[in-house]
Amino acid sequence: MFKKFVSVLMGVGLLLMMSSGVIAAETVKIGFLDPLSGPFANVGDAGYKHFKYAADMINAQGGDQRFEIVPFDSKLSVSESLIHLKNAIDQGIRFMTHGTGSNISGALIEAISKHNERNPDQQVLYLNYSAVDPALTNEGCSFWHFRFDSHSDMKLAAITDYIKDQKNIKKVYLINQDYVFGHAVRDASIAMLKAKRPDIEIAGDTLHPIGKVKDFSPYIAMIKASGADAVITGNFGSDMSLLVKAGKSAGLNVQYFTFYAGGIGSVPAIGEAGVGHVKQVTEWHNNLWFEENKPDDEKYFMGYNRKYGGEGKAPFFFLRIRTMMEMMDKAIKKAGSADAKNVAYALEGMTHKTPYGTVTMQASDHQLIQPLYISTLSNAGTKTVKYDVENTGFGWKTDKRIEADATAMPTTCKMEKPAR
Amino acid sequence: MSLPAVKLTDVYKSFGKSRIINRVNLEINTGERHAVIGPNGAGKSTLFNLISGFYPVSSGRIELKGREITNLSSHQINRRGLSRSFQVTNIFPKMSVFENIRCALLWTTGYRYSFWHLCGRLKRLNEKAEELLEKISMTERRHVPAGLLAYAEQRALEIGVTIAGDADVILLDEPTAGMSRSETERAVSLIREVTESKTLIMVEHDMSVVFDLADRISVLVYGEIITTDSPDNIRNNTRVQEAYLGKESA
Amino acid sequence: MKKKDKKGFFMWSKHGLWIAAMLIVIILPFFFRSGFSRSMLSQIGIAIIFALSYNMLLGQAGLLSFGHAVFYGLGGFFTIHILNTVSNGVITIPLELLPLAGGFGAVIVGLVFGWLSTERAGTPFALISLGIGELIAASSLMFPSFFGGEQGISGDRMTVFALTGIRFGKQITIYYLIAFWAFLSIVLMYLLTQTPLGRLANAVRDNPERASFIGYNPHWVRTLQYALAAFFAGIAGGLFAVNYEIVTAETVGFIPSGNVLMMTYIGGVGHFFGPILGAVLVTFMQLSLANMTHAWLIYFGLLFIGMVIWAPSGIAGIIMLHEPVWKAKLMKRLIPSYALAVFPALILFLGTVMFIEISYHLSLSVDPTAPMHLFGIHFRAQSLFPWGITVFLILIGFGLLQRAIKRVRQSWGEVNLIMKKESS
Amino acid sequence: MLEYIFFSTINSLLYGMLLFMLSSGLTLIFSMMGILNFAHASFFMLGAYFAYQISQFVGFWPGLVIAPLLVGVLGALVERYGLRSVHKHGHVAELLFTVGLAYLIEEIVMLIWGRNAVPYQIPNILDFALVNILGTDLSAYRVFMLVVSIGMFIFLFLVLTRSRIGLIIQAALTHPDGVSTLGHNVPGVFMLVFGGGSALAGLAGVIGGNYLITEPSMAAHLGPIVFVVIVVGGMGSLTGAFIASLLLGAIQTFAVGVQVSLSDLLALFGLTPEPSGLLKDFLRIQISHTGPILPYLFMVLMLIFRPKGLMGKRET
Repeated sequence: MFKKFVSVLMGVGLLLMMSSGVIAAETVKIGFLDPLSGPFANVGDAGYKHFKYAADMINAQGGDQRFEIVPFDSKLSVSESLIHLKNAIDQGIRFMTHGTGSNISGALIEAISKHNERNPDQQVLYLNYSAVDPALTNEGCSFWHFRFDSHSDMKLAAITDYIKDQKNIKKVYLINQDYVFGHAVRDASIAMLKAKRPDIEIAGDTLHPIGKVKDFSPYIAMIKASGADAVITGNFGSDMSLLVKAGKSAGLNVQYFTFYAGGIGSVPAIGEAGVGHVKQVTEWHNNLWFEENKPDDEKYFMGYNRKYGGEGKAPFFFLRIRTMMEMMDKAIKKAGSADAKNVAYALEGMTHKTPYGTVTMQASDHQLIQPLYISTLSNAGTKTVKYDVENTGFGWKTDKRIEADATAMPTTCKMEKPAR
Repeated sequence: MSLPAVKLTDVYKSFGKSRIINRVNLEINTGERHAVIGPNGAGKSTLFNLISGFYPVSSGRIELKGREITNLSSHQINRRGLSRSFQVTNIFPKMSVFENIRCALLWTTGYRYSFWHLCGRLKRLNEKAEELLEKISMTERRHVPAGLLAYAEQRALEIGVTIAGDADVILLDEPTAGMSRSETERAVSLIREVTESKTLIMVEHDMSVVFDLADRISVLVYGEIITTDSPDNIRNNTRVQEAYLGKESA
Repeated sequence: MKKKDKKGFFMWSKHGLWIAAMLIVIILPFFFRSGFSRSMLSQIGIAIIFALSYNMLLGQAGLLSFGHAVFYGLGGFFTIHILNTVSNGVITIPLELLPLAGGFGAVIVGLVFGWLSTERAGTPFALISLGIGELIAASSLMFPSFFGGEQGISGDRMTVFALTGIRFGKQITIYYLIAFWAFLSIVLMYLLTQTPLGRLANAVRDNPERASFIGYNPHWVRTLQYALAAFFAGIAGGLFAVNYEIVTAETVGFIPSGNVLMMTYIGGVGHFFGPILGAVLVTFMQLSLANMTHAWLIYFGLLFIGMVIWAPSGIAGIIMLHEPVWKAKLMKRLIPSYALAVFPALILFLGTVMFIEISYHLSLSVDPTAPMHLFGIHFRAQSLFPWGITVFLILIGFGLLQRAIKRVRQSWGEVNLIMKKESS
Repeated sequence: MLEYIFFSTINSLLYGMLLFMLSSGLTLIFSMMGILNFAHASFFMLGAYFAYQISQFVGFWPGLVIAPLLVGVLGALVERYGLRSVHKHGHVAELLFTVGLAYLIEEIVMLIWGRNAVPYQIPNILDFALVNILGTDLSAYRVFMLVVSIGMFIFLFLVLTRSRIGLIIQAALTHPDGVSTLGHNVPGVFMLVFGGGSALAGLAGVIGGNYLITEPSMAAHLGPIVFVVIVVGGMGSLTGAFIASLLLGAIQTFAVGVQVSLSDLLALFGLTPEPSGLLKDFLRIQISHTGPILPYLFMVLMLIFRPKGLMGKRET
């Protein structure tokens, strides 16, 4: 008898799990999948706010097409991300965007390709705003994937283009995290430096475990001993901040060429240690509007900072999200419907005017071509460096602009395209 | 005469600086009931722990039925036919009485580490367990978790668990400690019954039990065996009286 | 019940629970038709196997492991590699049996790690498992040819032939495959508890010293139990691989190891079915609660700590506490006091939820200035009024609950007294 | 090369001392109470956050004293109202309680201070290069960290050998069951030790938080490594923990410089195999890549072959 009671109880427990089905409105829903809880929630949180703001701005223009951003918490877990992909599809969402975690982006491309093949009536598009593994638009490319960020090889090409003209750089040290992205940065750095500045010596080449090093002093000691005057690193998060801080503490005088020094939360962590030393490659920073005299952009991002940025504590960062949303708006209008396949064809080859020039979505590999900037962390509040980041007193100052065309790279992508 | 059941040669044990067992030589004959007596702290339990492999010896040699078992681990010694009980009751408290007995039978009935037999289906095993329960008169209490038994019942179960594996050398460490007179009497007759045709070595404080059960007695004082003899001779041995019995009676 | 009836319903009375569970598993997808809920059910099935295998260590052998996901993940990797080998036509194994590859792979690794780590139980074992977990997690990124680096290894289950002839494309087909394996694994793991090894695992957990004096080497008992637990964890991992068609390094990491510990503990380690409840609840919370509130980690943490402090025997323990009362037909004496406790508990719960949600809204939400809505009510988090209500609810709820608990204790006392009288 | 060795020695000493500050409290707690405190690194994190908050109001120096005290009080409260009530359910429950606590502390820290790193900076007065040796700066703050940690070591040593409570703690370290028979207030001693141990972790957080990064995941990053220290050092031995900390600091620091892989080693013998797959990965790994995971390997081997640890008085 009692056992029966237990089984009934278990049954009731299972029945409680009602799925939440939201009725689809006329608006276009974009599923946003990134970590929204746990240690990396700050990254996902920032992305989500940018998308919300971009949607707000488009909706405020009052067209008949409206956007709604539906957040899903990936928790940086592949399996949960895939479940949430199903969840999103259930809710009638046909556009998914995601940025954090190359493991998830790879899995999403696979899963969406399989899904679209197995369920031609519910095809889904994957809009990638931040995952920079070159493979995604090369050997691993897919018709259903569009990338709005320049991939790591493109960014590295920008960095090496800059280094090419810096005659005082003689020795370069490579320090990267020991995983796929770190390896990619390392290999590409060696190849590109050799091609562009054969006289530069690779003074050292170190891979370290990702996220495990607490004290970078021993690595700094090696950089110091090698006599390098520049460091190229694909490190992000604490692996990058700790590297720069340890360098400062040992009085290491080098330039750091980084991908993620401007990432959310990084400048406060680096602090003064990075001023004049740390360079980043991005498509935007918050003094660009002044340097290129685009007051409209200032209005745009200051509006964000007021609404979502906590008065600059978590400021605007992703110009590409604005670009992506505006291009999506155009593409859906062009396609005449929010059908994934038609929108994908509409996006292919599309050009778009951003405040800083024209960008193009390449049809061959679905990679966005946009201008990139090399900038240096500097003391803010001066004449040229107007704004600081995250209320730190430090801001970015452009060293060089690399035109969109110059960032384009050859692709190995062989895309299978469905019939129109 | 056949080989001794247990033979200790120059067994020595120290913990750090303190010597607990000091060059003990002892032969226990097959089939005899042997008691080890001595004042508190003489090292009786340590001696048991050495023989049963609970502690390694510092030096010396221990043989079981002619084969060396020095510093083998407990389960290896047990598999060679030596089983023991503990001074403080040592059973499986969360299991029922029946389960306790059945677990103790598993190794020698040959099921060993099997994970492809279901205990409930093993007829021979369950019958043996029933028999043993009968023997220690605990059939009635079979479903009770062992930890909830009364003290005397736990001691009886402990003896049951100890003899279940059919070892031919049995070590009992103070089997009647803490029992009332009537409980002791019952325990003694149980011990007598279950150790029939086996070798029994026991540590015991209750002299009436010792003189009742033992064929021979060894006296352990400060880690040394001062004498081994028949109960009558021990009773009359003046050295023993001085070292031990005298103190006890005084 | 009459005796005749009993005999007629022999199958039901003995296996009723199993049959009922099987029926529930079969009909569930007809109630949950969305892709999300079916995916969740599949994940729950995997989690159940994983949690039960973990309880073979923690509950049955007293081994607290911080690295059980090593076998879950390795099982997944073995399976996905075999799946890809099958896809390439090198060997032929039907898709339905692929999880076994994970199981057998894991059991081999399990024997080695088991032998190395189980000489002593308790803290040394826990620490070794932590160390092994860290080592495997760290090396997962160092050996990209096996673990696939950050991208993981992916495969396509549609390219593998199926024994049953079913095309395993849709989630529902995979659900039934997982359900089949989960059911089989549950039955097998249950039967394992009844075998000599299963009994000895309990014996060694409670009293390793005594176990060695009945002829058993505790080290071996633990090793075998550990390897068998690894086997089932490997099966769970294999199902993971078949379900998601991708396995990444995160599956061997600390997060799934911690998750399975929490599932098992919240469900209850002392009863066989406890981890099942825990797996269902925790997986549900992780997937659904996370959609409702981004503060879910706090709720989850509070639930876990609450269980450790007040209900260390888990949900299963709480349920089984009532078994004798139910049998003695005395539940009606407890229910009134429970009913009395529900109300203040609800108030306290409401207050706590409000407190957490408001703080969360102010501190970490997307737009703290926006009005927030909770339970259908809209208000401004900045004003003092909702805070006042929150504090009021918590205080009132807490106060009333104290009194209600006193009542519950009282009725428990009465019930125990009656049961004692009846038994003697 | 000479400068490299010199600075690596300084680095390993510094890292080792930081580890020791973190683990000394844990060793006391673990040896006396048998609790594997997973929340210990969380107290380290709280130390850093408290110090940051205090430095916002009154500057760094008061924080150096106040923050560890606050953390200590918090630790004592956790022992009194949390652990003590879980104690009756056994060690597993105690351990899981601390796991849950670590989890909760991280969430609460995020709730109060946000998800990003807080700008907890080195005080200006110490932010300069003290000396320049062989071309490399030695910053004043690192010297200061070294001084504080050595000071703490001496203080701890004096408390344990000279004070009455220290003697009781020492007795309890070697014979945890024996203390209650001496008639001391055991729960009180436990609370004190737990609070004191937490305060030591808090102090490490105060001086380590700005040197490293004060962020919500800092506890999770440092969590497991402190267990390595207490295992390697040995149960109940502060000296062991001290040696183990320095040893681990040295291993991690010096391994970084050894860029030798197995294939390099084989090449020495004229062997240049060109394997593929797993073996290739294996041969490719350089010692320098393994630095941060060596401690875990060390811990596992230690537990298997020498469970007492380096200086342990009894088994873990």
